[in-house]
Amino acid sequence: MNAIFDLALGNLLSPIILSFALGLFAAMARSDLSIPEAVAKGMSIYLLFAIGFKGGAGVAAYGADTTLLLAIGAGVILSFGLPFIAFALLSTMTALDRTNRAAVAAHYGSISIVTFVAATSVLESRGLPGEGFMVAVAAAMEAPAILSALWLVARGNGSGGKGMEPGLLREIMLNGSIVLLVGAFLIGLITGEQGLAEIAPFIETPFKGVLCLFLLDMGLIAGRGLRRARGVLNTGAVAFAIVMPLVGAATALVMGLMIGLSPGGIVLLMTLGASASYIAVPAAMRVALPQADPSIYLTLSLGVTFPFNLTLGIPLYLAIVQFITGG
Amino acid sequence: MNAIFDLALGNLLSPIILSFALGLFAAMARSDLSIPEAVAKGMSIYLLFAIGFKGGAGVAAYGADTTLLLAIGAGVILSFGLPFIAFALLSTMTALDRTNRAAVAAHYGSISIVTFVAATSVLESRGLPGEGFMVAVAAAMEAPAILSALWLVARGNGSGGKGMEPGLLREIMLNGSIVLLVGAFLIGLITGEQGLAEIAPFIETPFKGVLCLFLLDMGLIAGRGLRRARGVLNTGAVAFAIVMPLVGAATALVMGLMIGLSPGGIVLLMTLGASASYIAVPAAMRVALPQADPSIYLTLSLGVTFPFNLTLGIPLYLAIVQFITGG
Amino acid sequence: MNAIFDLALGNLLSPIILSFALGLFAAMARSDLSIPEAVAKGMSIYLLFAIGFKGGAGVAAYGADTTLLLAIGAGVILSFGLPFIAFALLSTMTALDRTNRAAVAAHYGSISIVTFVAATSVLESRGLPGEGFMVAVAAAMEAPAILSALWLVARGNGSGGKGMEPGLLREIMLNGSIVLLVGAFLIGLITGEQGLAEIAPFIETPFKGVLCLFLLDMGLIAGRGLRRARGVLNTGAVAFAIVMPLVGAATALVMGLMIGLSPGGIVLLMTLGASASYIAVPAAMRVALPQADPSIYLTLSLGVTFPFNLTLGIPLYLAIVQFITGG
Amino acid sequence: MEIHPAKRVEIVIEAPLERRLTQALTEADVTGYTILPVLGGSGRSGRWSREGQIGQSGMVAVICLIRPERLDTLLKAAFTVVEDHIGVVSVTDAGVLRAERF
Amino acid sequence: MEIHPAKRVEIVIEAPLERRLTQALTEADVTGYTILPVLGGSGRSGRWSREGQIGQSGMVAVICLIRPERLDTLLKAAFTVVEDHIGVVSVTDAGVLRAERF
Amino acid sequence: MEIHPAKRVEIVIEAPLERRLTQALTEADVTGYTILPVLGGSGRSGRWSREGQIGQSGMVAVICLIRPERLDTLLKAAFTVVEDHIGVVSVTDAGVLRAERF
Ligand SMILES: Nc1ncnc2c1ncn2[C@@H]1O[C@H](COP(=O)(O)O)[C@@H](O)[C@H]1O
Ligand SMILES: Nc1ncnc2c1ncn2[C@@H]1O[C@H](COP(=O)(O)O)[C@@H](O)[C@H]1O
Ligand SMILES: Nc1ncnc2c1ncn2[C@@H]1O[C@H](COP(=O)(O)O)[C@@H](O)[C@H]1O
Ligand code: NA
Ligand code: NA
Ligand code: NA
Repeated sequence: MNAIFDLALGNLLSPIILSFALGLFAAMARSDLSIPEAVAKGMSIYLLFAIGFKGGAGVAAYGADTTLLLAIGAGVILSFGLPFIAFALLSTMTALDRTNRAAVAAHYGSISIVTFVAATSVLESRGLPGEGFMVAVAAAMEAPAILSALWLVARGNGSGGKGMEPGLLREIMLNGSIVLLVGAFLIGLITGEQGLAEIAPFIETPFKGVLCLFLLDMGLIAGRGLRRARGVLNTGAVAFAIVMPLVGAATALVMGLMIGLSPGGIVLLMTLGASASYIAVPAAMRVALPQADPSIYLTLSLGVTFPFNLTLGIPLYLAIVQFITGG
Repeated sequence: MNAIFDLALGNLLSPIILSFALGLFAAMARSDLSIPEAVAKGMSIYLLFAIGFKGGAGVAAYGADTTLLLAIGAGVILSFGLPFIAFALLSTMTALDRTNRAAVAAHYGSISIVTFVAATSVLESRGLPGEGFMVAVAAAMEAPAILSALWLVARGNGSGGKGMEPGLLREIMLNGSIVLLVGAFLIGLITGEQGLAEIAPFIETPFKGVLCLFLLDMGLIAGRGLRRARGVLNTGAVAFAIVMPLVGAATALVMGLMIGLSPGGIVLLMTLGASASYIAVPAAMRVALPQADPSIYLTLSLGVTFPFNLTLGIPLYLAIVQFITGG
Repeated sequence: MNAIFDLALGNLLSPIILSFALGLFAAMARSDLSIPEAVAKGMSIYLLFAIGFKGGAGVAAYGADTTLLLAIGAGVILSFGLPFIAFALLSTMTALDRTNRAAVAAHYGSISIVTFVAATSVLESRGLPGEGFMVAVAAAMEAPAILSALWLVARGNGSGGKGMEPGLLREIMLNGSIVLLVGAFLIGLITGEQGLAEIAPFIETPFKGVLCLFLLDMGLIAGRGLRRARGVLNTGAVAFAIVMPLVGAATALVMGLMIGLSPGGIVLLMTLGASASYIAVPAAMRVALPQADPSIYLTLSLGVTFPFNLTLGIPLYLAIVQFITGG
Repeated sequence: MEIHPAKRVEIVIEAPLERRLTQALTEADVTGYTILPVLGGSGRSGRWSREGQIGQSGMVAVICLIRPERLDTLLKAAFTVVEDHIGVVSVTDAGVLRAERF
Repeated sequence: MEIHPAKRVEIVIEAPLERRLTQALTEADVTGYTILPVLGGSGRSGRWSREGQIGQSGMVAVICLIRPERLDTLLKAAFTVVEDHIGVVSVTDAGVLRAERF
Repeated sequence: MEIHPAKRVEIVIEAPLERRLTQALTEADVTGYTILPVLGGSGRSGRWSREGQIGQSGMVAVICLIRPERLDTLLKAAFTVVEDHIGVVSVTDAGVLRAERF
């Protein structure tokens, strides 16, 4: 227990988390500090490219076995399944209508790549890196949750969504961040260690620093969202946004143990299960479920669950895995 | 004297100053070379974050004593006081009306963080680094000058400004660059050397290069301003923009010696005293003193004083301090 | 022959080319992946600055002789002359009207700096760097082709262009990328090795990685262009876009041998001759030859010739030079 | 200079729907439009700013100049897309300089 | 499709005043507006371009669609902010598609 | 509040011609205009988007508020630049709040 606490504290006092906190504070205090949209998008492209490439180069270096396929399968199952758990929890914990419940559920089935990146970064500094292919698992988990959510709405006599609009599925699968992540993974896989050596000074050296500035921006956005959401969210919804990541992480833990991932890999799968989307899914929801209120799902995902995972969640998942695997 | 000249020449021929000169030339020649606003803002966020973080980590490493408080006090006094000197000088040297004099005075009480960064960079390559906490002094000097200027206008039977609009003070204090600078300083202070080690490849390695591109942009902006200001500015005003930094530096020199700063620290305080704002203060002036003409205060600050400090000022301040302290 | 093939394959499987292919794929598949305009422009500024500076520092380190002047002369002649060859080829291979032929010809006389950068990068990893001053040659080749094209149109009794509008020549010569490239070259020349040492961590270390992301964007743009151009372009035009670079490279080969460039330098001159502009010239054409159809010249230059040079052209030029010079 | 009567339609719509809107316009044979970026705004669904967004969210403004007799076609096409979503559609009387252009 | 009469007010104002303007509008119960970025311009106080600016300077365009009878309230609210500053306010007759929206 | 009659001219033009257009306007003594960025569009010469562009291509929208009696001067000046190029020019009746401003 103490170990968890120490780990959490060490994590909290890293430049990465403090940058997020700075952004949160600045937004709450209504400072005009802001990072231009183009720069933030540029940083996210950098992070996706770097993380994908490193994952692919990792697989090229250490090889992949059936665990790779099993892990991707597990990820897809989680992404399809977690929305149902989330939907059920929301039904008991909140008074949200069906459409909003489904929309929120989609976010929690999908993943937050920045949370994943932060977990990778923590694992590396603890000398416990996960499998390189976990990046592919992350990519595979982005989309399925959206289908579950649409099905959940459609089942409720279509009162909310118009079902699966033609072209939407293709749009979701070809979402920029999925294409970039998978593409960079493949480039890393093909060019291997030699390719990594060529561009390592770009994708490894400044990585943590860029992550700091990116999280500063995430803090600003989350803070602005929270400021606006005051009063909109009740205790039930906020409690859900803390309980659900724990449920997701627990489910992922079981699956990770079953398919025989490394300790680091299990922590990453838990992080994926616990994290909630705030890029791909919100955009898809605006098209597919326009009646759902963005201020609800964005605030829960970005304003509550994201900081929770970043500060308490990841250290907790790591401590649990270390406890179980005796690491 | 020769030493000053050599130093100035060495400084002039650094990539940093030459990049500024390139920008100046390109703008004067009406080239369409331009750096996107978002990229320029991204670079300034990087520079503020890096300089703040390094300052904080510096204080964490070497500790802070009462000099820290004295230095901040000295900075605040300078920022409050210099506008009065500037106002008086402007009254004798130019025919500007009261509002414009006050607006210009506010700029010269406040500081230019890029000039400060350039001075840091020069000091480092001379092996004469200033105290890490000078970053905090810089942050503390941004705002007070604005209050002095508003008071100067209000005293003149309110002919110009509407006094202190509610919310303006808060806005000035929570100005993005102040929040980022102070926030990064605190993050550096908290995470200390370990934090610095983590992100040094991001905030130290490419620093000078980013500064080059940033100064290229500053050169472009200054050049465009100068091109537009031809004819607007008379000799008196231009002379003020060269005399005032010398007065500010001299005042800062006395205070720096009194409070016992290191030679590097004194040079930095002189640079702060000598430099004039072109980010925080202009924005505040548009709100508080809309009748003041931006083309006057921006051209003086960015078009004359900024290049003067960069090329001649900093080497001069350094040489004076070396002469006095026998360094 | 096998050697060429191996080299081409090695080149194809580099992260740089694969990033381009990823962009091409994403655009073809209509993914919403996109790099913000400001970030792309920021990267191109970085690349121009870095390549110019390195070229200048290279000349400062190894000196320049008459070959420098001869090479610039050769470049200017190529840029003036190639449009005439291109115009003649287009007359026989396509049914384009005079204005469009002239506009396309201007692109092939001018150069693509990114292709040049990619060639530099390949040469460096083969241990065959070209002369530093080749950057200056590249800059000198940007503009002359435009004049040839305008003359070609004017000769056809002015049916298309309005001749040389006053101010246009100045605008072309002071084009942002030329000013930046030449300016950075001069800064590198003046500050020499010491300047390079100061900012090398910025302009050398991350260079290849930035090039990857930049080519990703180029792939996206080329792919979008190709998607839109389906049907617009016929076989003749596409064939031209592959034949012309070979003709340009062959002409440049002869000139490079005549003036005694190093093997690396010859490859670079061939690359310059083979490459087609897609930044400076299109903008000039919109002003000078507005009747010419951008979708024709952009698609040929960016959609066909650019990828051809990147994937097959450069390895081919290198292999030929190695064969001839027995390298 | 001769000015031809026209209607100027301004549609403020969520960015993820931009492609759908321009597609609907094209299908209704409205092939002239201009898309402007939007920094922020406020409406029935509250206030937002582009800086508070990640990804493709935010809004855009689509401007169409169209012959008066074709206005209804355009509005119907736009409406199918805008219907369930936040945003506004406004119409102004205008004139256009080069009639062959629209 | 039914079109409801409205006024379209376009206010070009300095960016540092944006927050004050939208606050004044909100206080006057004008809660519908859209903010567009401005690249540059020219007026009595000369020419400027966003590229020649640092920080939060530059201008924005705020567009309000409003019921005709509320126009005066809006203009008065806007005027208190714009008064001392550079910028322009223009008004056009317009129509709006979904009246419940404003 | 008093509103002075004006014309609102909106010119969508290629970015490389922006400088030429504002110069022509200035020469015709039209010194009030605002330039907005354009993300994309479609017209007779097909569809384009700023994201599919490199360099200074793309378009901008120039907005001029002008006294009605000066409209023709403005249109003539604009036309000399726009003539051979893609783009549209539209005119709307408008009112302006501060007449001394234009
Ligand atoms: N009356 C209005 N005038 C101008 N823009 C509006 C108005 N109402 C709504 N908008 C714009 O449309 C967006 C969505 O509006 P709404 O659907 O009312 O939430 C807002 O964020 C504004 O950008
Ligand atoms: N007549 C006008 N038409 C369009 N925009 C204008 C006009 N006059 C001024 N502006 C805009 O308002 C800004 C400030 O104008 P001014 O207060 O006249 O200096 C200018 O930079 C333009 O962006
Ligand atoms: N009818 C129209 N309504 C609005 N914008 C238009 C219209 N026609 C053309 N445009 C704009 O002007 C640009 C060039 O049009 P065009 O000259 O017809 O190719 C297009 O890309 C649009 O941005
Ligand atoms: Na999840
Ligand atoms: Na000062
Ligand atoms: Na060429």
